Amino acid sequence: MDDSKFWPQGVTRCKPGAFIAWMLVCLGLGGWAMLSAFLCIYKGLNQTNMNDFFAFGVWIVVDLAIIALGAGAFFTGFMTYVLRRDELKNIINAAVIIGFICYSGAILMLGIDIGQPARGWFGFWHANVHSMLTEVMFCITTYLIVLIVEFVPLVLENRQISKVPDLSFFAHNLHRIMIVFAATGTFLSFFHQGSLGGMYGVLYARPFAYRTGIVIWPWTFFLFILSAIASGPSFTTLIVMLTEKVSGRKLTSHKVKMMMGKVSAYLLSFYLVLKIADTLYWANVTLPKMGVTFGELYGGGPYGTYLVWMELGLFGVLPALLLLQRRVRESYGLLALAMVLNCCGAVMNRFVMTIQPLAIPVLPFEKFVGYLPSWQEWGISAGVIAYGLIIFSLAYRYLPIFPQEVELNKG
Amino acid sequence: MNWDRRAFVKFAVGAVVGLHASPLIPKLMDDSAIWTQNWNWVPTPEDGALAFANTVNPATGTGVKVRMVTGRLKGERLIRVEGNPEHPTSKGGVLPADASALENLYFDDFRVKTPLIFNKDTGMHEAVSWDKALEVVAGKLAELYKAGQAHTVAALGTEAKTLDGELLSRFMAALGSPNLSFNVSAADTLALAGWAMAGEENLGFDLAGANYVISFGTPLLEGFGAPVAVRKAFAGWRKDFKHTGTLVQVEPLASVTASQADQWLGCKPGTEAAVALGLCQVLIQEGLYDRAAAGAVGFEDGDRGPGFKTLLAKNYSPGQVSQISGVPVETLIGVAKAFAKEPKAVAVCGPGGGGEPGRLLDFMAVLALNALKGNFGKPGGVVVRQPLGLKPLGEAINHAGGKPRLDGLGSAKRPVGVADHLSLAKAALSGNPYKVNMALVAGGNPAYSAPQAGVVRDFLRSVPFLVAITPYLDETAVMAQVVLPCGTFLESWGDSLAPYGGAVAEYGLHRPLIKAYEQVKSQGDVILALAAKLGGDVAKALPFASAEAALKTRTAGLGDLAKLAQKSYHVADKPAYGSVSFKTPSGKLEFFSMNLHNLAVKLSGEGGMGKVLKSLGVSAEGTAALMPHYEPPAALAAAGHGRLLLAAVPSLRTPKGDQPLTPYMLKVLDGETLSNKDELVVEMNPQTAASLHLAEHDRVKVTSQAGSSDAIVHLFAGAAPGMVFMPVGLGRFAIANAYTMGRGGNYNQVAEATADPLSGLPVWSLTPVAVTKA
Amino acid sequence: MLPICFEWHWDVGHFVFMGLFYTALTIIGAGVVYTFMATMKDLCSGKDPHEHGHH
Amino acid sequence: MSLADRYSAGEHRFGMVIDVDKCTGCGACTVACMSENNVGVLFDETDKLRSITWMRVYQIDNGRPFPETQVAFFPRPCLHCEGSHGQHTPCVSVCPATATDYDEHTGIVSQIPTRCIGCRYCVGACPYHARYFNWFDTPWPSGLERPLNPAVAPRMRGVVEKCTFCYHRFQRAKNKAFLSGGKVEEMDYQTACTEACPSGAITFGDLRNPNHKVAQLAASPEAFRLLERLGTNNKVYYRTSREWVRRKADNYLQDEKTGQVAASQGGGH
Repeated sequence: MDDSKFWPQGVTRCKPGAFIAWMLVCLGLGGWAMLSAFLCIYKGLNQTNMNDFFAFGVWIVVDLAIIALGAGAFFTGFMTYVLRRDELKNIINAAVIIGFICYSGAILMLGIDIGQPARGWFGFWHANVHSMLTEVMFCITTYLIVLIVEFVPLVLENRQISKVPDLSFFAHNLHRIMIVFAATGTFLSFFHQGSLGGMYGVLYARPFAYRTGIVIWPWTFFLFILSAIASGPSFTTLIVMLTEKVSGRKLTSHKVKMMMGKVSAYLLSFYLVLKIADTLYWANVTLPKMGVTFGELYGGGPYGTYLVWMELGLFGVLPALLLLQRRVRESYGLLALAMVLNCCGAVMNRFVMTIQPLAIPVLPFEKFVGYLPSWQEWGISAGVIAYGLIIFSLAYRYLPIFPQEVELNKG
Repeated sequence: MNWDRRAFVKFAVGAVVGLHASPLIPKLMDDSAIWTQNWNWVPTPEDGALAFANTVNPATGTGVKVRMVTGRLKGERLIRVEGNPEHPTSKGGVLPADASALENLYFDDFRVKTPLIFNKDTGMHEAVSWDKALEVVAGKLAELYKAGQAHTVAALGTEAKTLDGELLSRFMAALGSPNLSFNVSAADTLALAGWAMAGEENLGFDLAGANYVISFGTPLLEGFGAPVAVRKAFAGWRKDFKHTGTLVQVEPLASVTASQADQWLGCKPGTEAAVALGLCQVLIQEGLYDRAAAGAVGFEDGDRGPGFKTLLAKNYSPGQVSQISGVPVETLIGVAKAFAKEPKAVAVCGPGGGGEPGRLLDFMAVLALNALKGNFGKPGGVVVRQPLGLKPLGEAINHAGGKPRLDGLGSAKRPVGVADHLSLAKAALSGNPYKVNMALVAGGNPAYSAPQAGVVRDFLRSVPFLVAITPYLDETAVMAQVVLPCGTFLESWGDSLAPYGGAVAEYGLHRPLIKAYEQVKSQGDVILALAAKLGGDVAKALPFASAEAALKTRTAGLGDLAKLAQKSYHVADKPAYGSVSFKTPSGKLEFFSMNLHNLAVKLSGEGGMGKVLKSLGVSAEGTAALMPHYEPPAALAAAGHGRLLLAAVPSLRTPKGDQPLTPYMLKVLDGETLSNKDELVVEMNPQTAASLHLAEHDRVKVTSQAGSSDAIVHLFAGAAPGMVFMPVGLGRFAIANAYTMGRGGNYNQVAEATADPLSGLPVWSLTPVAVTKA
Repeated sequence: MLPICFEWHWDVGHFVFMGLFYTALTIIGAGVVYTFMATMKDLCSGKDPHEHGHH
Repeated sequence: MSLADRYSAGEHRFGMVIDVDKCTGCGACTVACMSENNVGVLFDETDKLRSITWMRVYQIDNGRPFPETQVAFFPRPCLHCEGSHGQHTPCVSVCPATATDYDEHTGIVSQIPTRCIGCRYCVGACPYHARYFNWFDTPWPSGLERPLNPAVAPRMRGVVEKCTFCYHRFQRAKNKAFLSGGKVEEMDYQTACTEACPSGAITFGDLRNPNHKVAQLAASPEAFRLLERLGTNNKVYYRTSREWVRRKADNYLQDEKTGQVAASQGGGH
C-alpha cells in the first residue's frame, strides 16, 4: 500500500504501516470515547460523577482549556492577515487546523455534556441574549463556520484534489479574501473568549467566580481573552514542535517559533499584570463585601492556596519571564519548556475557575464536597484529544500545511 | 440538457436554495422540538374533574382531605392527601406519613392484593379466592375449637378500643381464647397513672391553652399523641413572631424538641422523673404549691408512714436531684419558680423516643407536679376528657374465662396493666402452661414493630398456623400461612380514638374512598366474614352484615353515620374545664395511691405487701413504694464499664410502628439518619466516641442482649455522654421493593424490653449496649 | 433568534446581539457566495487553475 | 428601604416568610411538595447531591458542647431572587435557552423543563442549590404513577427543575377569580408546603400587598434572608430570635456583627 501520491509535493512521510498503527492507537482512544458517549446519551448523565454541586465537571474544564489553547488560530490569523506579519504564513495553516480541532472538539463535547442534546439548538432558537453562554454558543458556532471556511482551502490543496480545476479555483479564491474571514473570526473569537470568562464573572452569587467589571463585562471577560491569546500561539508552536520531534523533520524556521514566543511573552506579561491586579482587588475589596475571605475560599480540602502560587507563579510569572528573554526564545528546548508552562497556566486557570467556584459552598451551613470524574468522563476527554491527533496527523500527512518544509529539509 | 459538471453545480445550488425556501427545515426543527418532549417512559397524568373527601388517618390522628380526580380513561384516582383546615385539632397541617399515604395505597410492591396461601412445596404464597382462604382459616379454627383447644388460638391486634379492636376482642372471647394482645402505648401508662392518683383514666394535657409547658423526656414535637395537633399548639406559643408560650424540655439529647424549647435541661438518661420530683420539692420549700394539694391523701405524714412532702424533702432536694440528674441546682429552682408563676402551666409526660409506653412511676411524678401546681381541670392544665358516648356492639359472649392467660395478666404476677405482644410471645415461646397452635395477626406488623421484635418474630414463626390480616406484604405477613388482604384507611371502614395527651374528646372515622384493588376488604369485614363462616356463638357475638353496620351501631350516639363519615370526625369544642371530681377510693387526689394499695393488699394481705411490691419491681420501701418516686431504670445499673446506653431518636420522618416506610419518607431522611444507600447512622457524643476509639463515619456494631444492628457513627455534641442514639422506623426487610427494603437497621431489634415496675408494661427506652468497631 | 419567537424583545440587547450575529453571518455568507461566483467566473474564463501556484 | 421598594415594579411580588423558631424539621413540607409537583424518588436517596428536593430542609447546629447544643432547620424552597435591578436573578440571567424566566407580574422564577437543554449553568449560578438536574430517569414503579398530580407534568431526564411556588395554583386561582369576577385573594393562592406545615412555620403571600400577612411579617426586624449580602434580593424571608441561627444564614467576616451588614453591590452590573 503506497499513499505517497497523496503526500504534499516534495516531502516524505512515515511508512503507511507505522501511520496505520498510530491511527489505531488514536482510534482505540476514540473507541473508549464512543462507548462513553453512547452510555452518556443512552443512559443519561448519571454515568458521570457530576452532581448538583458539581454541575460542571472535567468536560467543561477540557472545553474551556482547548478553546483557550485553540485561540492560536484566530490570533495568528489576525496577525497574519490583518496585521500582515507575512512570516507567520509559515505557521498559520497549522494554527487554523489546531483551531478547527479545538473548536469542533469542544462543540462535540458540549453535545454530550448537555442533558438534552437533541435540544441543543434551542440555545439559538430561544436565545436569551443576556446570557454569556448564549454569546459563547453563537460565537463558537459561527467561528467554527469561519474555521471550516479557512480549513477548506487547505484540504483542497491536497496534491490530488487540487488537480480538479473547480476546487482549485475555489481554494484560490477563498485564499484571496481570507482577510475578510480572518477579521470576522477575530471579532467572533475575541468575544466568545471573553464571554467564556464572563460566564464565571457574572455569577454574582458565587463569590469565588464573581468579578466586578465595566458595563456588562466582568473583568474575567478581558482576562480570559488575554490568557487565551497569550497561550494560543504557544500551543500552536508547541504542536508544531511536537510534530517536528515525532516526524524528525523541520517544519518551520526557528524564527517563526521565536516570533510566536515573543507574542506570547508580551501578551502573557500584560495578562499577568492585570490578573494579579484583579486577584488583589477581588481578594481585598470584592470578597470582604460578601463576607468572605480569600483564605476561606482557598482553605477547603484539596483546593489550597498552593493553587494560586502554581497558577500565577509557576505557570504564570515564570514562563513570562522566560519568554521575555531572547536567549530563552533562541533555545529550542527552553522555548518549548516556557511554552508548556504557559499553556499549563491557561489550563489551570480554566480548571480553577470551573471547579473551584462550585466546590466551595456559599451557604455557611453547607459542607465541602469532592469530585473525581468517572471513567466515562475521562473517556470523552481522551476522545477529544484522540480526535485532535487523528485530524492533525491526517492533515500533516496529506496536506501541504508547512510552506517551509520542503526548503528546510533539503539535503 | 447535458448533465455536465456545471449543470450539477447549478442543480446543487438550486437544491440548497430551494430547500431553505421550503418549510422543510422549520418543520423538521419543530418536529425535533416535539420529539424531545416525547419520552414515552415519563408518565402523563390524566386530568379530570377534581373532588375532595374528608377522612382521618388513624396512624397519625390527622384530619385530612383527600384530593381525587376523575379521568376518562384511567378512572377515579386519589392524587393527594392534604390537611383538613376545618379539623379542630389538626387544622390543616399534615405529617410526612399523611402526605405520603397514597404511596401505601398505590405502590403495588407494598400491597397484598388477593388472599394468599403459603405453599410449602414452592415456598411461595399463592393467590386464592376469598372463599377458599376463609374456608381454610375457619376450618383450622373450628378444628381447634372442636378439640377443646380454642384457648391455644392467640390474636395480636393493634388498638384495643377501636372498632377493629372491639370486633377482634368479641371474636376471641366468643371463640374461647383469653390470649389477645395489642400494641401498648403511653395512653396505657397514663390511664394507669390517672387511675392510681385521680381515679380517672381519661386524662389529657391542655397544651393549646397552656403558656408554660415542661415536657419530661417526651418527644413533644417529634411524635406525641396526634403530632399535628401538638404542633398546632406549639405554633400558638410562637404566633406571628410573638413569644406567648414557654417550653422547657428535660431529656438527654439535643433533640428537635430540646432545641425548639426555650430551655433545655440536658439530664442524665432515665432521670426525668427525679427532675420532676425535684421541681415538686422546690415548689414546696418555696411555698409555691397549690394549698388544695395539701388536702390530698398521702401529702402529709400519716398513720401509714411519712407523707409525700416528707419524702420529697428527704430524697429530692435540689442538691440531691442535681446529683442524680446532672441538672444544676439553680436551673431546677429557676424552672420551678417560673412554672409556679405562670398561671397556665402544665407538666407533661408521654411516650419515649421509640414509641414505648413510658414508666408508670415517672408519669405519677409528673402528675404529682401538676397536682402541686393545682392545674387539674384548669385551662392550660391537666384535664379530664369528655366521654365519647360510643355504644357497645351488643351483649358480649365470653367463653374465654376457663383457661389462664398465657401472659399472666390479672394474676399476682401482673396485677394491673394491659396485654402486650411481647409478654404474650415470651410466655407462648416458653410453652407454659400451654402452647399456641394458631395466631391471628390483625392489622399490625408485630414481627417488625413490637418491642424486642426478634422475640415476637420467633414466636410467630414457631406458631404452626399463622394468619395475617394486613394491607401489606410485611415482616409478619411473609411468615403467615394465610394472608388476608385488608384495606388501608383510604379504602376501608374504621375509626380512631382520641390521641394520647389530647385535651378534648375526639373520634375519627374513615370510610372507603376508592377501590384500588378489587379483592381488598375492610379489616372489620374480614373478621365478620370469618365469624360468619365459623357460625355458632362467634357469629352470634358479631351479628353485623358489615363493618359499616357495626360502626352504625357503635356511633349511634353521634348522629347519622353517613353524615359523620362525610365529616369524618367528632371533636369536642373545648376541653372540659372545671373542678375535677376524683374517682379515687378517697374521692380526693391521692399522692399515696389507695387504688394501688388496695390491689397490693388484695394480692398479699397487709403483712406481705412489701414482698409483693418487690416482685413487681418496686425497690422503694414503706409508703414511698406506692407514691410517685424515682426508680432508676434497670438499664442504668448495667451501663458503664464500656457499655453505653442505647436510646431512640424519635422522628416524624419515619412512620410509627405498623405502617410501611414510604419512598417519600425515605427521601426526606438526611445523612444523619441513613447514609451510603443503606447504612443506619447512630449519634454519639464526640467524647464518648473518642473513649471507644471511634471516629466520624466508622462502621460499628451495636449489640444488646436482645439483638444487634450494624451502623455508622455520627458525632453529635448534643448527645449525652455515655449514650448512643439510634433512629427508629428503618430496617425493613420484608416488603420487596427497590426503595425501602434493607435500608438501615431496626431499633426494635436491638432495644431490650424490661417490665416496668408496677405496671408490668414493657419499656425499652434505655438499653445497655456494646458498641464495637465492625 | 427570530422576531417570531416569543422571547424576542425589541430592545437594545437584541439589537446589538442579533445585529452583530447577523452581520457576521452575512459577511461570512457573502464571502462564500463571492468565492463561488469568482470560481464560476474563473471556470468560464478557461484559465489554468495551477498558474497561481501555491501559497 | 421599605419592603415593596426592594423589588421592581409589577403587580405582585409573591414571597414567603419561614419562622425558623417554629420549624421542627419534620419534612411534611418536602413530602407535600413532592406529591403536589410529581417529584419522584430515586432508588438511592442517600445521595443528596443527585436527589431532587424542591423544598429541602437543612439541619444546622450551633456546635456547642452538651448540654448547650441546639439544632435548627432551614427549609429551603427556590428563593425566587430578583437581583439588584429588576429581573437580574442569578439563574435567569445565565440560561441560554430562556428555559427559566422572571415573571414581571408575579416575581416568580419560572422553569420550563420542556425547553431546558440541560446545560446546568443555572445550577452552578444558584448559591442555594435550589436547582436540580435530572441525572436519572425518574422511576415510577408499578402503581406509583397513579397518584400523579395532573396539574404538573413529570419531568424527563436531562433537564433542570426547581420549586415554582406552585405556579399552577396561581393559574388555577386566577381562573377561578376570572370566572367569579373577583380578584385572587390571599388564601386562594397558597403553596403546597405552606398548607402542609403542621407548625404553621411558613407564611406565603404577596410581599407587595400590605394586607397580606407575609408582607407584615417580612417587615419585622427579626426577618432576614439567606445570603442577603450577595445581593440576590430574593423573596423568601426567615425569622429567628436566636443569634447563632441568624449568623448561619450569611457569610460574615470575623469582626462583623450579625445582621448589620448591607448587601454588597453584587448583581449590580
